[in-house]
Amino acid sequence: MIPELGRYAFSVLGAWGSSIGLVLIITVISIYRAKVSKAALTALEKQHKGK
Amino acid sequence: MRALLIRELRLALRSGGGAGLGLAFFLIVVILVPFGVGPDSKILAKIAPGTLWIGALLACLLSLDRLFQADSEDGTLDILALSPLPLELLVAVKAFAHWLTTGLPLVIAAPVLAITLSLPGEVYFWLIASLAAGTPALSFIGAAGAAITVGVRRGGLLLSLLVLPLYIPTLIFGAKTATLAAEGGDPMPGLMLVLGLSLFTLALTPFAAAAALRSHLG
Amino acid sequence: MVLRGPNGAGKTTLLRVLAGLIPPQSGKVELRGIALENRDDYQDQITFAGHLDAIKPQLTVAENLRFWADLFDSKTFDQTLQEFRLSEIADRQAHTCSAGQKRRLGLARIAVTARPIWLLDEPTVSLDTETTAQFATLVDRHCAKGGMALIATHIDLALANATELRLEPLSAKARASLPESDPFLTGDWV
Amino acid sequence: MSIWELANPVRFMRLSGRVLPYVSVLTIVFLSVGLVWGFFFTPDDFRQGASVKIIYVHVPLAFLAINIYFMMFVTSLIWLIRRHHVSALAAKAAAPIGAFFTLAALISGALWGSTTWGTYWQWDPTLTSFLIMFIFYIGYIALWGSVDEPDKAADLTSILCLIGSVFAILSRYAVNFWSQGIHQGASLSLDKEENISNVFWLPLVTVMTGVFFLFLTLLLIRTRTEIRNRRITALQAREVL
Repeated sequence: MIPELGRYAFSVLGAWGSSIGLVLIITVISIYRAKVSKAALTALEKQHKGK
Repeated sequence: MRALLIRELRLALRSGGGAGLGLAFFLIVVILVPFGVGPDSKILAKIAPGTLWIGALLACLLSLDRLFQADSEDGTLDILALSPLPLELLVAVKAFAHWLTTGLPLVIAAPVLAITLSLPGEVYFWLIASLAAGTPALSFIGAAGAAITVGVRRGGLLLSLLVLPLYIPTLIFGAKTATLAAEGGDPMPGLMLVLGLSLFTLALTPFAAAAALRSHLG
Repeated sequence: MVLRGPNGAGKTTLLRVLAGLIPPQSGKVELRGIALENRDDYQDQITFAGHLDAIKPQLTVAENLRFWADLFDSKTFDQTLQEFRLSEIADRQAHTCSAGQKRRLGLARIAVTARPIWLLDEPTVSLDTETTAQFATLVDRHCAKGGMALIATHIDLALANATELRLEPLSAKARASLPESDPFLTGDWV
Repeated sequence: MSIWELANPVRFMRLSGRVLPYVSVLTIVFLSVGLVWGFFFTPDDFRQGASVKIIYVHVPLAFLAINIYFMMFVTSLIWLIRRHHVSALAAKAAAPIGAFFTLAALISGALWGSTTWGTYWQWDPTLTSFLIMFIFYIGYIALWGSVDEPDKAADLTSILCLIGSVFAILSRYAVNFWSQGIHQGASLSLDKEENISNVFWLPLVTVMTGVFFLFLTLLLIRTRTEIRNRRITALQAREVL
């Protein structure tokens, strides 16, 4: 079941780990920035409606 | 058109112009290399073409950020844009003047510096030919980069970041021409490629630069 | 014609639009029947001077003016040099000139292009009262010869027969009644 | 509906908001299936051994990295010609994704190279081209960050993107002229039998589809953020007046 990586363990795990890690970082950044801007915009729209 | 060329040359040659500065910078860069690599003349001869090309490239970059910046700061750019000549042509003239005051002196100085790097005798011709054919491309590509970064925050730094990758093809073809000659290969195809690249940038980049400048005016 | 109005009213913007440096957001610009889009013919009629003098300090006064004269295909270089009393400082480098002299050189550039319509943005900045008066005479003379000048200014120039156009910044109410052109403000967002 | 209707920010927000959940689900499904399949249920290559597993992350990311640049080229062109704001913002939104994918492709490629070529880095045309592309991405992002007026920034970055594309192609030829490569050609042509067998091909295509949907998801999220930020600045500007 668990693949036998042998002497390639470092490079295979490293490549998978770094790739998935980088992809996760950009995903988290994107979602975080979306959250921030959405919250800011909602607050601003509400303020406008209130006037 | 001639008026602009004359003015650009005058400005570069008067005090505070970039012409002498670029040349001095080229000198320093090339002289630093043996200090870093060691005085072994065999190694120096091998890396001489690349060193001279990279030196030329950096020296060219040095004076680029003033190409449009000065004109933008004192309002000249507005008036130039309204002159009867098309902006594309004016950009081309300015880039050509930049080559005359920066690129051409480097081409002339390169063989003298090549002596210090013990470049083999038969390579001189090809090195000068490749520099003469390739440095116009550096000025014209640089003009597009300079036009994009006029008045931009940290424009000078950004200019290097944007322009240096664009220099890669010119550097490769140019340095390879001289290297091929040094290794006894046929350097002609390399030289033709440098020349082709120069003509290509000559035709293409003024349009990009003019478009960028127009965007800055608005 | 004199453009007056507080900061932010849009004097500079209007001049730059008329000069063809900024495309108009809406509406049309036309000069004596020639549309702004017809660039070459349109720009043959106008000359523009912004806040800045477009003077290169390393060049002499004559070299500065000569360049603009050549670029705009002008034949009146010598005449202009005299008219603006620049002959005696013609060989001085521009950075040694006083602010007033520089401004005179900047205005000489406008005259040397020999275009009928002048678009001037704050032309009297850093001029003393005497030079300002001289400048006013100059504009009057240009207009008397059938020319036209559109001048944005803060001070009263005392021109002979000027019409004044006042620009006011839009009030919030007037702005709200305008059709919104920004696509990020139009439409149903919520 | 014409595609140009998406150029209107409001319509784009509405439609992208509706599409986003589906695309995210597709991303998760394809990526988890493909990655698990590729890692646990594929055989070793008879020559490369287990190191062949790197293909499942390296190739999809590299493939997307190039195509994101191409997408930016197209959207930049659309902005310059038709001046649709969403198009320019999509290019802006795509650049960081492209930069991260390129970096991931470079790192995974270096680790793969260390096993098959015995070295982390070779000045090979393909590797060099990717490095140049990475620098382009960085410059492009930096330029967006340095210009305050949004329309001007869109103009300048679009022009840069077009010049960059031309020179990227030139660089590609130049590096071929400069050095003979050791990198294998792209093994993803349609006549797949000739290149790699089904056991590797199918999981690879699954991951690739997943990465494509991931890009789409991120692109939508980021473009929506950019549009929102533009609206925030527009509203604030109106308030000041």
